[in-house]
Amino acid sequence: MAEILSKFPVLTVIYMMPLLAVITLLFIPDKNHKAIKITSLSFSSVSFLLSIILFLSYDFQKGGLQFVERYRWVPSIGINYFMGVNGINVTLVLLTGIIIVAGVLASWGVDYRPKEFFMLLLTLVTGVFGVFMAYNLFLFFLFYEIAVLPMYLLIGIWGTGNKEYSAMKLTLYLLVGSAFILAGILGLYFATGLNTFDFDVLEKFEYSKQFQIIFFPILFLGFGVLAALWPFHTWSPDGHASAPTAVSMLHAGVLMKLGAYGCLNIAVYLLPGGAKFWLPFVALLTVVNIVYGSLGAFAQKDLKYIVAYSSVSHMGIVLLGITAQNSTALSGSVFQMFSHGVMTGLFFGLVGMVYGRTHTRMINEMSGLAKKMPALAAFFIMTGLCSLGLPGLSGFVAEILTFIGSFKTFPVITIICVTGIVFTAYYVLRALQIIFYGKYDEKFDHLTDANKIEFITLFILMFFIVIFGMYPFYIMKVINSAVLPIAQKLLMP
Amino acid sequence: MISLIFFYIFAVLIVISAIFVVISKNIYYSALWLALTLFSVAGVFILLNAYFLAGIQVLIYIGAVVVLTIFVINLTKEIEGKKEKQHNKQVIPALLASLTGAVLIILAVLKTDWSSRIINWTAYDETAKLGNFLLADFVIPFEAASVLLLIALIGSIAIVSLDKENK
Amino acid sequence: MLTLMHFIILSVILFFIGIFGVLTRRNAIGILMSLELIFNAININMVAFSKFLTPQEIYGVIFTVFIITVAAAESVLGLAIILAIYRSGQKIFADEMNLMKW
Amino acid sequence: MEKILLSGFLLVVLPFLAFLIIVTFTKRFKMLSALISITAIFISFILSIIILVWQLKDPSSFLKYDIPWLYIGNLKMNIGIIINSLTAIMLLVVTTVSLLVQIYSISYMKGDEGFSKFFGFISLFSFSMLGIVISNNLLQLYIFWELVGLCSYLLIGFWYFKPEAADAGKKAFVVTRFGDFGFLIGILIISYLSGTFDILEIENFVKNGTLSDKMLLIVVILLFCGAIGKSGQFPLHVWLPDAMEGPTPVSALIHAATMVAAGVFMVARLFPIFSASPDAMLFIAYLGAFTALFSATIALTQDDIKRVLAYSTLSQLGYMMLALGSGGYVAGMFHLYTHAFFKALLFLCAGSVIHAIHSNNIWQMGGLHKKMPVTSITFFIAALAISGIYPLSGFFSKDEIFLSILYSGNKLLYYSAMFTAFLTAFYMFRLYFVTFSGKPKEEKNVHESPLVMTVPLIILALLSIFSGFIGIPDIKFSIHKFLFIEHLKEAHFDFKVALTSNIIALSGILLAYLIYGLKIINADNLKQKSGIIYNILKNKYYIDEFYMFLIKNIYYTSTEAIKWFDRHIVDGAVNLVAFLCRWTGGKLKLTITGRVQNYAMYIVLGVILIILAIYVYQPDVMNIVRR
Repeated sequence: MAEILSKFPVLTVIYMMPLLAVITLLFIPDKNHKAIKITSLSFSSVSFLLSIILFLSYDFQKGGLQFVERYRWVPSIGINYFMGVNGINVTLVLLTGIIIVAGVLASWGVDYRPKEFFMLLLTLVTGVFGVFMAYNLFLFFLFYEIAVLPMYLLIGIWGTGNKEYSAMKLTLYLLVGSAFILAGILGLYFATGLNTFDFDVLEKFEYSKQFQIIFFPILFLGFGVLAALWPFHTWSPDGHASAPTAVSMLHAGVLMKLGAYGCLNIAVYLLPGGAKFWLPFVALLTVVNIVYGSLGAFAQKDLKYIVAYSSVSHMGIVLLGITAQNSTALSGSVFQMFSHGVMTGLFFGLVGMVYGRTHTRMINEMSGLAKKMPALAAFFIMTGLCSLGLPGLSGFVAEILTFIGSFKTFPVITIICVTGIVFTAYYVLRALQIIFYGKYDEKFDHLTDANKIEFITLFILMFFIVIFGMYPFYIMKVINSAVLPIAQKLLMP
Repeated sequence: MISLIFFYIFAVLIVISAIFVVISKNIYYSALWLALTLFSVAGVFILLNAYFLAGIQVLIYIGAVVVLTIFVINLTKEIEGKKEKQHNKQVIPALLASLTGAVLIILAVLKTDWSSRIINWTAYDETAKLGNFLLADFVIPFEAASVLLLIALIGSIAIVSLDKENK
Repeated sequence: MLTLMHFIILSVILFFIGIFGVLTRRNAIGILMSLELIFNAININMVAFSKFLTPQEIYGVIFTVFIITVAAAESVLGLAIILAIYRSGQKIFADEMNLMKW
Repeated sequence: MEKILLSGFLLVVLPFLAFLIIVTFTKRFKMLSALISITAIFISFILSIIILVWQLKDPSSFLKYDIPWLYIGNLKMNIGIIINSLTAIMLLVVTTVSLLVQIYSISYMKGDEGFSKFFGFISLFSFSMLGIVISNNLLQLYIFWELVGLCSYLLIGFWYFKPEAADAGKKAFVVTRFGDFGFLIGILIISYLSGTFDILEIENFVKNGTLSDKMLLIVVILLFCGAIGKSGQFPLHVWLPDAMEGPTPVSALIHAATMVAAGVFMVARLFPIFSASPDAMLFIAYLGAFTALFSATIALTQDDIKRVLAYSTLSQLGYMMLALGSGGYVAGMFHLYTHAFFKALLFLCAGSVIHAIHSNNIWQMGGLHKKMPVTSITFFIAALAISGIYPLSGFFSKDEIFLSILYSGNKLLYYSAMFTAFLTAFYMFRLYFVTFSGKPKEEKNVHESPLVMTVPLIILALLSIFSGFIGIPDIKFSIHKFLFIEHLKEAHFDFKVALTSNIIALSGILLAYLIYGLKIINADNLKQKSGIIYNILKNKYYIDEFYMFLIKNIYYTSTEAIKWFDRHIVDGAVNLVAFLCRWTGGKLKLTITGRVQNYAMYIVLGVILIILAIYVYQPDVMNIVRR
């Protein structure tokens, strides 16, 4: 399999598929909703299947960049078409594949301008795929911007509630982040003086200590905004709450990972000296992320806000893993990216489905829903359990690895962070109890359980949570192969 | 020496008439003062041995621009009551700004040492040379200028006459 | 002895008188006339520099010819526009033409 | 050898398969689901007997097998099994009780719409519990530890439409989570220090003594936190009584016989680590003794039959902890083993009664002995066993506990344990007399439960009577020999202790008989006389109220404060920036007056500023011309 793939530009195909879908959609009449949806689904399914194949055929024994595609593009300023994947990338590409298929399925009910909706959604996904594959920083930034901008329209047009405000807030936040990133990338470009944006060249260059200390926070903060690093997280609850279901899924599931990925694979990887200097301070922020996020989630009444704050808390674990600077914690962190991606995808999908039925997201207005929708309740409970780190589901593996790793570096901080788990249990169970348990209200008589498409959506996502929770051996090997070089770089004096 | 005297005469004329152009209450007088200014500038050109320029200065500026201006003044005369103020509220800031600017630049000019760049020159009439240049080296800009004039001509007619149709 | 300095100072003074006019005249035609003053100041400058610094070349003079040409075209168009505005809105004072504001 | 390992593996996996099959396929076929579940656990039961028989041949040997689960660098996490004497006996207890409870449930849960789901969950629970028992490393222990917590949560909240049940489930999960928090940190620390999760390797590491006493104390106490949560020791005991909202078989299986004993089992499993720190052991002993006494006093006043039993469970768990803390490794495990049978029996009897009466309140019962003879007799046996009357099983295990306390030389603990024994006998027989003796309270059509329910009762009653005999010293299959650990000095039978404990228990029974059986002493008078004390006991020392107070005032307030902070400070800062931009824009737009001459003015001023700037900062600029 790997041999066939190596002759065939699989990475380009994966990220071009959504783009092709966008082009195909242009030729489909607006009113033919079904055709629009089926086209989007089929193209994204191809990406999804290819990403699974890619994941399975990645050779973790060999490690490093594989499936490399490298062509000259604008050689005079060092911009090249340089795509490749390492263990982290294949995991995140897989995540993106999962989420986009689930996202398209979850937006099956979109009836307002579906053509534009799916076009924007798929454009966004193209960007995300691209970011996870690009190994030329210019290309990286290009895809990054493609991924960030459609969000504004998606939330502003198809959102609910205070959507204009949220969309604007989110976009401005993310653009401030990308301004920092651009500054950082240019800094790297000029610091080397090698006239190239290629990652492998930049990675080998030895930056001076002072340069690293100045530029690391710039890059890290730029990506940190997207990863909801405290105190730059407030775009996320508002944005998630206003966004339509699929957008929330993609956003929390994939876009936030983009930030974490950048923090790890760009900022830390390229500037380990700066990382060693700054990460202890960042660790303090991640404590706030974790504990504050889970406490904040408790006080919320809106289901989407609860999930959004839980995302803040879980992204804190990702960042904590990055700050811990050893291979165990970094692996845990990357796995948490994957696990949290699928899990929040599931969460937002479920919230969307419940909202689509009850037309309210206020938890106080719901009760006893398990009676009417047992399947949704079961999925919701499982997702909640994954969120609170129940063994057997992927969240546990990710969290425990992160904690084991970070305990070596920051014992006290880790202990504080572990309390976050207790708080998480409390708010998750409380929300579940209020919504699904308790007295059944007769006003919910007309509600139905999940239909087939919803069931498939949920099943796809749940499958990955369970399978990787039960047997993380393979995926951890893949991740670890990519994490080791970073950890080694951090170990060097 | 004589040229110096002539220069001062023209300079004083230019400055005084220019001042009247900008401060005169009646726009009609302004136009006439403008004519005098332009005429004096032509004189300055003669002092600089630019005879051809002096000629077209008189022909174009006084003969065309000023006359045109006076026509337009006449066309818009109806609402121009004499009681209307002719200057807006920013007279004092404008005066200060102009004075400061003038003083600053003059100081700069005085401070600059031009002597090293000055080349002694003998007076000669360069009209013939100018003609050659315009029709040889600068023929494209020259033709472009003529096209520009044509466009301006058509444009101004269009602006004014389209406006008429609307009425 | 007539020096470059004389001409430059003259042109500076003329220029700033023109600026003053542009800034203060309410009548649009007056502004246009002040603009002509500015042009003339530039012209003097051009010719003087040309004559004193590069006497063998006549580029300064040629540029002046073009400036005069363009200035003529400009004043024609300007006057046409003023006339058009005057006809449509009975306005001749520049501070009354303030539609293009916040 | 391999067959034993394989059977150990199968034994754990089978209930899980049953769970999967029930949840995915046979949800609609109630009886089939029950059958699958029971078959699975029955095979497990047989396998556990096989294992036990094998283990009896050579009690000190053990088998171990690892499957790689997650390797990161030198961090190795395995899923593995270990079979030794401790696991063998525990496997037998779990499978037996689980099997009997499941059979009992067929009748008890009949007609419930979640019948299949119930059996699915029970199977999942059996899987998780067996997983704890058979774990050979701390991480796996923690994984299954959490899974049993989950099952407990699901089963307590089984009747989720009852708000109390839903609340109780949440409470159980969150409270035990607090304990698990300490447990997890303990695991993190010890594995960080020793570099492994494997229990045997950690034991060796601790034995080598590289760990400072203080560090060891911290680790042990943290690990013990897990047991505090799961086994309902003092500060975290609040969830167990509430957990009685679940179906009674669940209470019997999970909240009496097996899961709550997991904490005790864990301490026993890690006994070499725990016993390395005498201070920690003393702490455990005191906490156990306190919990035992404390919950026994609460049990005196409760009206709900299941709650009385729940507090009694807490008390007995305290005993086990006390035994382990005093170094009585065998005593603690022995009591766990006997307690599993008689406490399961008590709960199932209570379930039988509740099934008949449809109420939990003991004052609505009475005179049931005639109508439900089997239930009554088995309950009586169990009550005698728990009181520690010779020759029932409770006597042997309790005696063992007293001996080990006495042997450790702590008189205070000994007396408190004796007093608790008195209280135990008293409240158990209070329960018995109120429920089964006297006159029937209501003319209800009450009759004995069906055979499916009574057979498990009888089997458990037999076990309650005879299972203690393995505690007789010096017989061939004595538990002392079986659970032998080196360097552990065992106490020897002391006739005086046995006599004292029996007299004390009998006096407790007598007192109960006087008050509730013969009604010679008026119970209401006692209530009034004891006044405040009665109220405190009745309200469980107001501990729930105290916790609620803390949660409401500290937790809720802090979450609200954070919400406010997030809205107004963090977000406020962002919105402030936005506001400043808009405000300055609003002011600056006023300069766009629409008047050309204003703009010209700005330009001129700008030019002048530039000229001035050149004057100030670069006065030499004029010299450039010269050059």
